[in-house]
Amino acid sequence: MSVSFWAWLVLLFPLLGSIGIALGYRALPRKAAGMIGTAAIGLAFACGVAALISLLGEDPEARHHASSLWDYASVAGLDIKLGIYLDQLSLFMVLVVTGVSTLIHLYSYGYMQSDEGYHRFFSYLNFFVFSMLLLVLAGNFVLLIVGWAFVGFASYALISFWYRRETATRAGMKAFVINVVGDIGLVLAAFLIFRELGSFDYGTVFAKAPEVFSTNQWSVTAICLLLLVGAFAKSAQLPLHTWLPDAMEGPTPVSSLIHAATMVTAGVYLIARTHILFVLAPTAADIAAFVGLATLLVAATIALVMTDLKRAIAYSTMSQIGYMVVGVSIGAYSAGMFHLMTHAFFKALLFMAAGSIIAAMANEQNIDKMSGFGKAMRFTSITMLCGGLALAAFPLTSGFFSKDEILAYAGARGGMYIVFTVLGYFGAFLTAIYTFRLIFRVLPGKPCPEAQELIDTGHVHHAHPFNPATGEEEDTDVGFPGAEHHIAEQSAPMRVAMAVLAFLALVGGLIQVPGVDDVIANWLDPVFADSPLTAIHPSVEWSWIGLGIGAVISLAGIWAAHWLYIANPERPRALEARLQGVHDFLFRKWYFDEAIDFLVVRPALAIGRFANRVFERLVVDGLVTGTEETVRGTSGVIRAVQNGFVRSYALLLIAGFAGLALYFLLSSS
Amino acid sequence: MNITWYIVLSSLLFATGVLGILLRRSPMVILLCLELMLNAGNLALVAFSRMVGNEQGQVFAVIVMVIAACEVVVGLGLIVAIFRRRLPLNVDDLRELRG
Amino acid sequence: MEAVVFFVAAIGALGGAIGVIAMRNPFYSVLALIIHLFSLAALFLLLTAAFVAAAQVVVYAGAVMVLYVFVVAYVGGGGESAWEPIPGQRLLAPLLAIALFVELSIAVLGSALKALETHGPDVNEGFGDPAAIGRLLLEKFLLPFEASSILLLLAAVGAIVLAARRREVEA
Amino acid sequence: MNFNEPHIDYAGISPLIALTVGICVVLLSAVFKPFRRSAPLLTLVTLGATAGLLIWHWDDPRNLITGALRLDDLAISISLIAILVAAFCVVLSIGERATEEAGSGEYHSLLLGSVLGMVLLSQATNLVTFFVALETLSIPLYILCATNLRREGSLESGLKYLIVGSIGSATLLYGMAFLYGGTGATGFQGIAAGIAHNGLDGDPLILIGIAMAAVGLAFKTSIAPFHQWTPDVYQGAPTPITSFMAVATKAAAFAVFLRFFDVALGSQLDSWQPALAALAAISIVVGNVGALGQDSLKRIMGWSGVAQAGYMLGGVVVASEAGTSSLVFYLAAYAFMNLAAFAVIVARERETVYGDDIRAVRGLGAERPALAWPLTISMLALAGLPATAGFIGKLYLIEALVEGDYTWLAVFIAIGTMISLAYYLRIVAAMWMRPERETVPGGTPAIAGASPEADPVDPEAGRRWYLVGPAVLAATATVFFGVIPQPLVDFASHAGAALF
Amino acid sequence: MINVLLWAPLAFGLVGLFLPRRAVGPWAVLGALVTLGVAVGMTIGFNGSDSGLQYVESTPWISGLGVDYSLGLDGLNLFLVLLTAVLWTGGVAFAAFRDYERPKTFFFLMLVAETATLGSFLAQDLLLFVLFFDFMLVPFYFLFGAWGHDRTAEGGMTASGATLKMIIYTLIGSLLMLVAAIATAIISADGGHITFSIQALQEQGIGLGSQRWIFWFFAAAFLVKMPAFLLHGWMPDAYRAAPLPALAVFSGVLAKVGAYGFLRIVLPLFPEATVEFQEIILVIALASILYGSVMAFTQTNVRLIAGYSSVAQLGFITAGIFALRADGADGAVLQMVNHGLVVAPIFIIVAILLERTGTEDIREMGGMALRAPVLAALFLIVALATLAMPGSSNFIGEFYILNGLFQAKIVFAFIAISGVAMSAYYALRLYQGTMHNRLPNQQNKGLLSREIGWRDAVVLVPLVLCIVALAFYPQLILKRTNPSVQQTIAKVTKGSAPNGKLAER
Repeated sequence: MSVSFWAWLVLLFPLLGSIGIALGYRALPRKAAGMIGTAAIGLAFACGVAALISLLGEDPEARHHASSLWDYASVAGLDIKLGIYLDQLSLFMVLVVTGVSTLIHLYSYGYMQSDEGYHRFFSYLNFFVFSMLLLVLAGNFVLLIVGWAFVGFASYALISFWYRRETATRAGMKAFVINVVGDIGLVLAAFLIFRELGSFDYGTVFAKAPEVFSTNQWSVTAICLLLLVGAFAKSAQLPLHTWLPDAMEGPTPVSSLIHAATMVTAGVYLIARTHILFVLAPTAADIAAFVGLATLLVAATIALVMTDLKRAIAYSTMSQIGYMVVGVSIGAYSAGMFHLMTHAFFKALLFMAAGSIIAAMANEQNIDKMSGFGKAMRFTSITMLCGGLALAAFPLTSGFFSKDEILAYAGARGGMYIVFTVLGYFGAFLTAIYTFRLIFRVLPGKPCPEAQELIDTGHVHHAHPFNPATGEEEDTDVGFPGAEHHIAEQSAPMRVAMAVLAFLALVGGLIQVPGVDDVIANWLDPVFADSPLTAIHPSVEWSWIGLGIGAVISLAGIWAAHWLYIANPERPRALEARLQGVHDFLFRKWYFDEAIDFLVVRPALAIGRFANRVFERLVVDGLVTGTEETVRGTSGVIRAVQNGFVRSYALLLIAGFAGLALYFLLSSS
Repeated sequence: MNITWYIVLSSLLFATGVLGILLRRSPMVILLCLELMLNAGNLALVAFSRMVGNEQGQVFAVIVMVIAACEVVVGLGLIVAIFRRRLPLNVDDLRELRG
Repeated sequence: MEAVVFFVAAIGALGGAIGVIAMRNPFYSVLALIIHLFSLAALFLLLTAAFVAAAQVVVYAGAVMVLYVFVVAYVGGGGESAWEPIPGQRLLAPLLAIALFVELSIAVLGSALKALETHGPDVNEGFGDPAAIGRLLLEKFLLPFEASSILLLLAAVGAIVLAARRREVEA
Repeated sequence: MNFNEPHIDYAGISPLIALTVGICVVLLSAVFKPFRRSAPLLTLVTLGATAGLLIWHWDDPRNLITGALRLDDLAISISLIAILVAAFCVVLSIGERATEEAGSGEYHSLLLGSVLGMVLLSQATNLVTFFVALETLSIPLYILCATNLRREGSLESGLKYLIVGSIGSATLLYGMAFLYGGTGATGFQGIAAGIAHNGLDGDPLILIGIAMAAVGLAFKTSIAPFHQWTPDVYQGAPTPITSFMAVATKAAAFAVFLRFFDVALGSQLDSWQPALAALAAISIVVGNVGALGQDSLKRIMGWSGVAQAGYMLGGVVVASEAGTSSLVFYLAAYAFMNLAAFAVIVARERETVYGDDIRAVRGLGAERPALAWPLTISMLALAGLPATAGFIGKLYLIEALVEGDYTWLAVFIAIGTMISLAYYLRIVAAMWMRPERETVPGGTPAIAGASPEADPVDPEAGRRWYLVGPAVLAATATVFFGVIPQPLVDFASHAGAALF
Repeated sequence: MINVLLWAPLAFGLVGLFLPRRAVGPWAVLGALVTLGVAVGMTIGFNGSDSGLQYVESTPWISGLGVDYSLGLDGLNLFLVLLTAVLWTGGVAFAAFRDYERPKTFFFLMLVAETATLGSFLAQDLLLFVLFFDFMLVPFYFLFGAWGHDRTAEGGMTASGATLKMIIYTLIGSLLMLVAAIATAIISADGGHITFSIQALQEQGIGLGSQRWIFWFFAAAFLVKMPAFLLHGWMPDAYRAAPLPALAVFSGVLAKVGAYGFLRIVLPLFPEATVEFQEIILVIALASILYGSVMAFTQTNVRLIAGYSSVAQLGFITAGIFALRADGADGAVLQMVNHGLVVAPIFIIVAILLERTGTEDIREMGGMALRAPVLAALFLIVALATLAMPGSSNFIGEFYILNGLFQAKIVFAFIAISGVAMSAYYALRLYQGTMHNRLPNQQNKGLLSREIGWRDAVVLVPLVLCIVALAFYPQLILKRTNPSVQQTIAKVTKGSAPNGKLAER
């Protein structure tokens, strides 16, 4: 079995799963649907592993395979085949995606058990995985764009999964449109690439690029910037990030899968995939890096004040992706991918835990209303703690190693890149604070009514469902997030999924410990070999010094959080009161939504209204009515002349005669 | 006398006939004015036939007389018919058809 | 001598014409026309068109005018009101008439045709006498001649259709 | 006193003889009681015979009676069109009030007389013949227009037509006088020769003559600004007569228009071409715009007639073989389209209280498909939509115009056609679609329709064979020649070849 | 073969007039199916690598005027013909399952319209093309006017008024085009034998001076038909009046005839003028894209959302053609088919929704998906295709178009692509507004939401399947289209030089 064969299978299973479930939405019983969905992904993962094995059998330099099924649309010089490209990088992504997805499917199998839209959910979820895999396996830019857009659509469909919820549908629309903006960036990039290199195919493009482009040539810079538009839109980097928090309207597994583990990291993958171009366009790379940095800090600050559990985690996601973007942009490719992987583990985990709690809270997401779940939900809180520690880069957890590797590389590269190290650590500090702010708010303390009920009766509180955002009554016909949903404690599949992830979150980092082992780096390096930046290596000592600093910072952060939220709980209120302005600024998410609304949405609608009310009426119809009026006017005149008096007819006749005669006289020689 | 004189005279008569048609309202008078116009034509024909020295013009004139007679007959017939219908003998009042 | 006759006849013709359009009462108009016709006949004679002149007198001033007189007598020639219902007619009509006259005159005077300035060629005896006309009518203009006879027939039929007492049509 | 009798080619004038005899016979049929009802039949026979005799001479042109006439394919084709229309008119006249009023015999003999005029006119090659023929054509029409003596409108139209018409012919006569004076000849050839001989190229005398001749003919073909009689007379006259006038008169007048201007005045092309082009453009605009918002179907047809005349004049303007052929083709097509329309109008006029008001055809599509389809086809054809003879006709005309470097006139035709859609389709819409604006529920009779003198309503009229038949026939022909135009094209190109 | 294709619908229509009311609907469907069968057969038998005409049929029609009855298929019209056959089958079938007043006439006109449309695609004689082009309007005039809806209540026009407006509007162009066509033939014949055969005219060519005005006469006709920005005045009223099955085929196919005309006639016959006026047309196209999109997301009447979106789509297509590059034109042709395939189902779905909700106002709809998941799914696919979702064939179409534009006139491409973003918004808005959210009034939530019956399914599902199939293999069309397109474009880019004798007239 060739490698590409497995790769095609990887694509095939999720697609089949999706279609199968969709078509069988009446025939299949719930459980069957869930199982098929999970199984499909599981098989995909298996095939991924198979591909890995057969790839390991090959010489590291030759571990890339292109394969295509048929000409998708290749005439007039556009070489667009239905082709895939498999190498270490894409396989790495495949494994991460399929692996995490399998677990999340498992989780959803339990979590969504009672949801009306069960089949739809799994069909969508499978479709998403298929799209994500298509994205990472695509062998040319067009197919990349296809996958890119498909995941966008999948995320739209899942965000507005509960489509009777205005908030959900609006959020979905927002996500979709912003993602389309990203797609357009990619499309234009593709055009420009075609203009310069005459091909869309990865192989050709990456081979030709170094010969054709000189460093920082405008065209290659333009290409990279356009690619970045796509990447930022997908990976929720400034300023195209506003859709991600709203995306939390979707069911929690969705947030966990798409908006934490996989889709949002597509941007990182894209930059890594096209690193050759970025090497040729350092300016663009630096821009990317700085945007990443900015996102990292901004998101972290916002996460500090969010009271909505899931949204807080969402901002943390943005911030973490910021780290990855920084990583892959400045040249720490493997580090970036490493962080991508670990982040997938612990962030998915955190969401699962959050989902479990939110389920128990009957869809209440405000952390101010939560407390004491430590007692109420042992398992959930333990796993949540694991995730939190990893996120806060607690020493020896996965996040600890991956994040510090990026920062260490930045330091090693030196120059202005020191900035990334410094601010990166600052970000880490914030991360630790907001992570444990959440944990300390939710887990310890006197149980809130729901938690209490859980403790007393072991039975979940059933509130009458309502949408916290709008307060309107929920429409349970199409499935509804809340009391009915299962919580980890009570659903074996969910426990399994979370346990596995918790384990990975804790120990996942150990596969790449400076000086000890370098699995990922070794695996990926051949891909990035052509980039001069890979030459830079932080020395083992420096790496460990960095790790030391990291450890200190994370502990400091956790301590700060403890001091604020456990030791003297009234202090945050006081702070808020003292720094009212700052707090509002952060709480309003730096007014990004307002800005975009003011700059883009309103003008567009205004134009539309103008076109509709004024232009259409005056100009377009005016064209018609104007002519009509003139004609009618003339007709009026003619009919007035036709007055019935035979003598005036005679008059006109004679007048015509006189006129004609005059003409002839004039024309006479 | 130059032929020109005759022609000018005839055109004067023609114009007079036109004027009459344009100004008079009694259908009978209008018919008379039509006669005037035709006669102007006849005068021109005869004059020209003298000028070119062949009688074709004169023959034409004779035939025109016949035709004029026919027009008169029909015209008068119409007038009688209109009169029978108790309609006013005034072309200005016959304007049911217009617009 | 000829000039005198011409001018007298011309004035007669013109006067008659003006009389036709000026007279309030159709009856007088008819009389004016008769004057006009006689003057024309005179002019025809001057133009050596004896037959035409004769026809003019006999057919026109005779038969046709009599018909006129009968009809006028039958329908009663009431004068017409001075009120002009059509705006501008009073103004435009004369202007147009004059314009027409001017244009026609220009055409004649401006013509390069020399013959217009002449009295016409000398013509042999019997130019325009009944014999000549008759020959033309029966040779060159046979068809128009026959056709006009049919036309007369049709006109007669028409007159009957229009003026004859209606026999009450059934249905 | 020697009299050399002119050579008379009796074969050549046999159509004329047939017609003349027919006139007399029909007239006499009125006198003898037993034959009174047979007038229409006799008329049809006469027309048939004439047509036969004409077709007999198809394709062998000859001069008749000392150059008074020229019997060529142009003449024949035009005459045939006229005869066809006349025949339709006879059929449509069955049960028409006017025939009773005038007396069937008289009515039909007058009709034949007019046809005789047309046949003569289409052959005339001599000023005198020309004038006589024109009057032979017109005078019966003056009478026929007035034959519905009960109706004021009819008399009014007769008088109006007579007065304005006589002005027209007087003008024409005066123009002829000038041309005769300038050239000393009455024959068309002779005139052409005379102009050349006397070196009168562009001489005012000749040109004014042309101007007056143009006025006279433009009047007959109802070209603006000499058109004003058209709507009134069309509306006032008995509808069958209107249908006859609308096409036959135009046809004959255009025939002589072509012959006179191309044969006699061909040398003056440069001076009259632009003038006629201008007239054509004016009438296209005036006719189409005037027809907008009219409520009387016959009036609409009148106005549209003005516009159509404008289109056709284009065929004269270019003064080419193509132009002539296209004109003849268009006339033929126009005959079919118009007849279909008028047949339906007659039917509805007798069937409803609305007379010829557009309300008379409302809902026709559902009520009387057999009438609705012909009218629809005719309207679409008049509007020049494809798959009808009208389209091919326009195509032919435009092609001739463009060839003759009168593309701008072609564009005018296009624009005019566009305007015309507004009123043609209004009729179609009335038949097939919900009324544009809510109508006052029936009863309120139309102006023209049912004044006290209204004709009695015949609720069966919409089913009478002699009304439905012609409508369907004409409509079929319209479509047929729209799809298979070749025969008609050959017919027309023969006519065109006659002059050039 | 090709004659059968062309005349089969008309024949069936005529026969249908003499069938009992009940039978006429199925009969019409049969007619459409037969036509479709023939079309499919010819597509299969089509030699994709050949750039020339195939199945050529040519006999003199009006020899006197040099008009031939000549038909032919090549890459440019092959799939448009197929599209026509497909959509008509759908439209007729959809109508056949409902009862229309005066069904005989209705279906007769529908089938006449099909013949006319096929004719304008197949015609290889300039005049024959013009003839069919004009004639297409006639049946639709009746369909819209007699079976349409009066909108006087909403301050709109009556059906007859709207359709009159439409026909006059569109005939302005058509009649000018008639003049232009004749002029083309005569000028290029230059005194010689007049022919209207497009092929022959291509070889002869005409002088630039004449090309200039003739170009605009043709452009006028085509731009109105599309309709393009500023010439779309007839569209809103007509679309609101039209009966939906007729509208489905109308906006699915007829709009394309305009674009097709550019490819078939304007580019090869007037190459110099084309190059000269490229920018102007491109500007019009851009205006259409932007304006159409903006209007589309402010409309509330679903018909108009679809209508204005077509304006935008046709803008894209025009832009693709006037990129004057093979890829742009390829994309344009592909996009014509795609757009036809998506817009027709939209209108059918609108009709279905209308039956369920009794309104066409998007603000009064919603929540349809609840009880009608299948309908929702179908609509979703269609909507995604409409917004040119990557992975759909529409995306490939737009991708080719925009790539062509990008390589030819980069600035235009950047402006044009903004239309893509807007299309995403209005298409989703259309979908969500009808399918998602709650019904405006809570109590009857979901009551109106009914699953589509098998009748509608048999109409809708095949159409959607076509969309899906093309999504997997757009090459199917591109491959067969490309040769002819290459040829056409070559004529422009090389520019068939006017042989000197044909100076300005």
